[in-house]
Amino acid sequence: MENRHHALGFSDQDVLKMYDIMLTARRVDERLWLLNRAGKIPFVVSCQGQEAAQVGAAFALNREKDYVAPYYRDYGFVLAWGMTVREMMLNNFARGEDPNSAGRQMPGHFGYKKLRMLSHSSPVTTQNPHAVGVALAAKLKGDDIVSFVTFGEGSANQGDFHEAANFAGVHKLPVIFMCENNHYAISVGLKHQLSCDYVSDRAKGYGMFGKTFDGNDPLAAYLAVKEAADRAHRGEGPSLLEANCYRLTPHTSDDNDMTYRTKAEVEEAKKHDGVLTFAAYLRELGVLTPEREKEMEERIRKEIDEATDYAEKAPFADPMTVLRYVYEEKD
Amino acid sequence: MENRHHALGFSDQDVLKMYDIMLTARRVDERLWLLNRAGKIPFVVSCQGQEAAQVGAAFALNREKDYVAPYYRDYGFVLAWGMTVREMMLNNFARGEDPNSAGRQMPGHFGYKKLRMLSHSSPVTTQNPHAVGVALAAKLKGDDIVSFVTFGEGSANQGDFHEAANFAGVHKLPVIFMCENNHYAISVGLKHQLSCDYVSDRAKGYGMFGKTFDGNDPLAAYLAVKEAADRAHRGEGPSLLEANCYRLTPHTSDDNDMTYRTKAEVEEAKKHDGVLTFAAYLRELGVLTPEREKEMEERIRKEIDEATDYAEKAPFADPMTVLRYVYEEKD
Amino acid sequence: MAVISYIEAVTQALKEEMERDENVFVMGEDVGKRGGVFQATKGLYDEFGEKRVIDTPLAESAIVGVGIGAAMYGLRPVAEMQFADFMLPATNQIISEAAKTRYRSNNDWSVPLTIRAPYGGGVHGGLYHSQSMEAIFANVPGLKIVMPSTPYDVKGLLKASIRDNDPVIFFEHKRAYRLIKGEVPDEEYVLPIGKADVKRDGDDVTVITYGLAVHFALQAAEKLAGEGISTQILDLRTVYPLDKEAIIAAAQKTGKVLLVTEDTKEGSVISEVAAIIAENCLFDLDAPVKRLAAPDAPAMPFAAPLEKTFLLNPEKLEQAIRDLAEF
Amino acid sequence: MAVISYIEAVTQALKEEMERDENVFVMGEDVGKRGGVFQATKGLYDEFGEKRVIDTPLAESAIVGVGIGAAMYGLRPVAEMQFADFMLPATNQIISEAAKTRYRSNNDWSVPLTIRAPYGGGVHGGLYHSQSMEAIFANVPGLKIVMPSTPYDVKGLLKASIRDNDPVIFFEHKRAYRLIKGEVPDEEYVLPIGKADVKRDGDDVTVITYGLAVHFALQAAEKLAGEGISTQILDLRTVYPLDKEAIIAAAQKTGKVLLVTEDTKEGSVISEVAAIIAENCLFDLDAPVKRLAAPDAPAMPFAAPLEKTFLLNPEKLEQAIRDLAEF
Ligand SMILES: Cc1ncc(C[n+]2csc(CCOP(=O)(O)OP(=O)(O)O)c2C)c(N)n1
Ligand SMILES: Cc1ncc(C[n+]2csc(CCOP(=O)(O)OP(=O)(O)O)c2C)c(N)n1
Ligand SMILES: [Mg+2]
Ligand SMILES: [Mg+2]
Repeated sequence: MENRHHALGFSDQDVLKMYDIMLTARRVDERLWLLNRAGKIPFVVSCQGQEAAQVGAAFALNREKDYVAPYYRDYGFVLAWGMTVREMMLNNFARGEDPNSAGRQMPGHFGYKKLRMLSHSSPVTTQNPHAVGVALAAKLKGDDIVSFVTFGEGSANQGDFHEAANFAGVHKLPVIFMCENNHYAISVGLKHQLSCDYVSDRAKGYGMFGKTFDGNDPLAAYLAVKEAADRAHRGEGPSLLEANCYRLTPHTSDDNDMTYRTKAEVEEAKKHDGVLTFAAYLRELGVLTPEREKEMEERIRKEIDEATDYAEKAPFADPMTVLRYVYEEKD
Repeated sequence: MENRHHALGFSDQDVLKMYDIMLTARRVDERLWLLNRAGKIPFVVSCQGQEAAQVGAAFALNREKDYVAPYYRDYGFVLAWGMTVREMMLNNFARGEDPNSAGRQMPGHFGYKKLRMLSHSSPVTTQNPHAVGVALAAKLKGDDIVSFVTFGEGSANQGDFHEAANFAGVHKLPVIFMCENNHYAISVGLKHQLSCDYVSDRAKGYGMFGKTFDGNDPLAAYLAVKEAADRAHRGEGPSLLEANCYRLTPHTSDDNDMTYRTKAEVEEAKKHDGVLTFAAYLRELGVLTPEREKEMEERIRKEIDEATDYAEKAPFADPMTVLRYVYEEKD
Repeated sequence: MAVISYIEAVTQALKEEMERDENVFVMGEDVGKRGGVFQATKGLYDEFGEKRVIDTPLAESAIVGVGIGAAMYGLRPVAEMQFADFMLPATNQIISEAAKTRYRSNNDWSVPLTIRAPYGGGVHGGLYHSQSMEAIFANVPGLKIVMPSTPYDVKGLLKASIRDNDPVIFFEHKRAYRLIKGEVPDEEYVLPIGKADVKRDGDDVTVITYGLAVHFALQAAEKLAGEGISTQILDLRTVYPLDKEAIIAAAQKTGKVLLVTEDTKEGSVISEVAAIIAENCLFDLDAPVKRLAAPDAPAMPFAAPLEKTFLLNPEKLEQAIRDLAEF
Repeated sequence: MAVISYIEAVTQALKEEMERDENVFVMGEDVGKRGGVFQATKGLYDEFGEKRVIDTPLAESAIVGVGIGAAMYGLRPVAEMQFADFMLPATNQIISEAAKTRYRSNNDWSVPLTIRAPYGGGVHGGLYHSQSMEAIFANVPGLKIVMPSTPYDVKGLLKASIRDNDPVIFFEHKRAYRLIKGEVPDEEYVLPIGKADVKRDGDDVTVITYGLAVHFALQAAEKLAGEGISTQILDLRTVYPLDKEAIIAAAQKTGKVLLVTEDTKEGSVISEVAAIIAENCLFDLDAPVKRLAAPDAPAMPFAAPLEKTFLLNPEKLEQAIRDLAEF
């Protein structure tokens, strides 16, 4: 097998870290479903099947400076971006200490100013113009940063997608739009969402760079996002990237996906699962040894156990805080 | 000079009719400005520079069956579609007899059920999804019609443009989206509106047929719209057409275009004015003789005089009608 | 009479209207095979096929806008907004287009479109799956806004909405979907849009409300009856335009009025109810009009204890009615 | 003190704030070289250049959404909606995003964005260039809505809006732009958002209103003073959240209250004013609260005589005040 990561300038250590984060995201996600089925958390939204694209993308950005607007499936992304497993669990238990919203929002609605991560809401695609606004502001201030935003392929049909992309194109702003195409918008498949072959076919209409890549391959994601980021830094404007993924779980814990797709289809997709295929790649090259794998799994399990435990015991915000932060509170 | 219209199956009579309507639209428009400057009508919105595309398009559609949603500059189109000069003048004088809205709306806000012409409002691009809805309904009912809608290039940046186009693409509906690109959205030129070379570059993102044509040439317009209509009838779905025009007048009678463009630029554009160039073509071929031209100009002037006179004398709607037709009135 | 749930009433009304009139069709996100995320359109795809039960792209402005076009063509579309919170991208189509088409065309064109939208809190939906959106639209002439509380009203009013020749926003309380059950006649019936309904008669205090809060009021009234307090409950059913006569009559009857909404207070539809009473009943009142509503904060949080603080419940109503009775 | 027009007050406030704080910038359709279709941003492009006076594509949701992003980055965008009627495509960004960002992030992020929008009738604008849009937003916690009536208030409140750390919708009456002139101090000043202002003192009847109608009320009051009727005029200035204390005090003072809005009546912001009075002033009133508003029809027609019928004018106010005084 060809060593693809050395060619990209990654050390073995780097790709192990990449895999580590992908695996952590996966294991966190799996734990969330268990907690949900056990009645401990009321709701789960999943990243399974999209970790590779998310983590590869994060590695291509400047994690000290860039601004990001991840959407609700981006567990892999936000982990790579600096959110801790404990913070994720606090978020899923909706506890007062959750840095995203103190339990005000549903899980997966990220937002963390310390990490330059914009606050995400439920109505889809509203984050796209926000990311453009960040880029416009940075350009105005002369700050050399990239603004990165993600969304689903169903969401690419909202007006806000179009208006944001065109605005970024006209002003040649350093924005990376990354569509995580997981083939479904809840129950509605690609055929009833989109009439183009690729979401990235839309790039031309905004005069921007467009590219579709294998969303199961973190290195492909890295490469695409790196290219887009380099273009952005060189003043060549925004890019529209599309990660071709597959949603391995139901839409959320409230969904029954067997009403609109078959088990066979999901099983087929699982063969291409990026967490498995990237592990296979690393094993093949001898980078991921059985010992390393064992150590990783154990460490991650322990971290998730502790985080779950912590979050479960953590208090909710004081109910009277529902009245707070409607407007700025002046001391 | 090559005879292009015979090749398209048009008789000389046909193209004279085409020119007649273009000229009528132009002369009506010129009269409106005079009436405005004379203080007789408070507002004008103009078609000048877009007549060729509008009239050519109308000739490619079935004027007995198709549904249309023209926008506020489509004087040429609605004339070709069956609105009379008198009705246009009633509209511009905002009289009670105006079939479009009885003076409720501003001039140029067309709508005429008898002519299968949808009611147009001021917020731009809202008509696009309506035209898609008409096509969806016709498909549901098994009616073999085409739904035709126009809008400006600035308006092509509204979310509704995107959502409507994608919807039509997904359902392969018989809709023709014709963008009248007149290079300006009020004061904002192409460079600050769009980052693509052609509005029709966006067609691919909706899996539809796209084409840009010379908006000063009614035969080019005919050809493009005919191709789109044929595709629609064959079940090949929607098309995105772009007429490359130029707005020869200020945006409206409230605008001063010299604050954002030069006289030289407008003068240059006037050289390509479709009304003049089509007349030249017809003269060259001997189709438009000096006698015919004189007859036409005189007949048109007389028609406009009479229509103006009629409209000016026609009463406004009764002021108490402001309370009517908020909801259906049962007997 | 059969006893059915609130959501079954929705499904039955849709099914029966589609059977009755081939021009009726349903469109929205996940309304097809999936039967809607709440299962309101369950079974319709199988019965009527994909031509009349249309899964749309994820684009609310198009859903409403395409619905308007189809309605102008002569059909009777029923457009589903997956959650009322997500109808805001369609605001322009609703307010500028659907509501104004008849008026602006001087009665030439009309838009017989029904927009269904599940609203309301108490389902752990967090900020964006719990809101009441009616106040945003309850000032737009040309629209009608229906918000029923019982399966009986749901069925009769949804049918009326579909048959109406003007656009109707039909808000369904999502917490009521499975919680509220009630009798509906076996024979077909339609109820009038624009008419409030006295859900309980009483002499001491009048409660005027709508949606799930009607049930909270009924529970509170039952309890208070034991204390000798007699409560009249007026269910608005249509919140725009309001049934002024019924409001005035209900206020005059007891002279003490409690207005209740699950929405945040300032600018809610009960403010208009209060205004109507203030204009028309000054000399009939024995106590100031009181309003009970959610706090003036953006929306209810996801975390259970915070959600609970935000929400109405029968106890809050009971206390407010008692206070008024004792005034 | 210089006498300037209402629109000059807008331009001065923008210019001075841009000079004072480099984080302030202006964006919208035609705001650049053209200086805005009303000329509100006249001269700013020349002084501050295209980086800080940005002509945007024709896309209101993006204008607001991009403004939100820039505000989250730390700038203070002033986004112009060319006409208030055309802000509806941006409703989702305004209500779901701008208004809720601070709350949903538990005070982590904030959106110091000002949205300017010319509203109001009397300019032959027809259905879609004449509307009052405030009621659509005046029920959204997290937003502030300012609607000034005089050049002095415009300047002081627009500056306050730009400096405010939360989103503010700043509605400017387009008929007032050139019609209304008034004094403004030479020295810099800022006025408080959320405070109503007594524009005229009086003992017999209280008029509560905002925007251009304040001037109609002042004219009517002047005329009625000759008949011995003394009118108090409270200018709301901020219509959301309302200044409850000032409203209650104004109502109590005369016991006879006329509420006036140019908007259609049902569900307008004066309904909330009526509700506040109904809740708090029952025993202070000598007459029922009266509302004067536009008819409940979609919007004012273009044709001059129909527009006139639809609109308020000083005579209508005069009559209504006199009726109340004689009650
Ligand atoms: C404006 C809006 N409409 C509807 C919804 C309900 N909804 C939540 S997720 C979703 C599907 C999103 O599909 P996609 O964009 O492909 O993202 P995915 O969930 O597949 O990652 C829908 C319809 C919403 N959140 N926002
Ligand atoms: C939603 C909306 N925003 C703003 C306006 C104000 N406006 C009217 S026409 C216009 C420019 C339209 O440009 P374009 O679409 O290119 O059409 P053109 O007038 O050039 O034919 C604008 C901004 C509007 N009518 N609707
Ligand atoms: Mg998807
Ligand atoms: Mg144009």
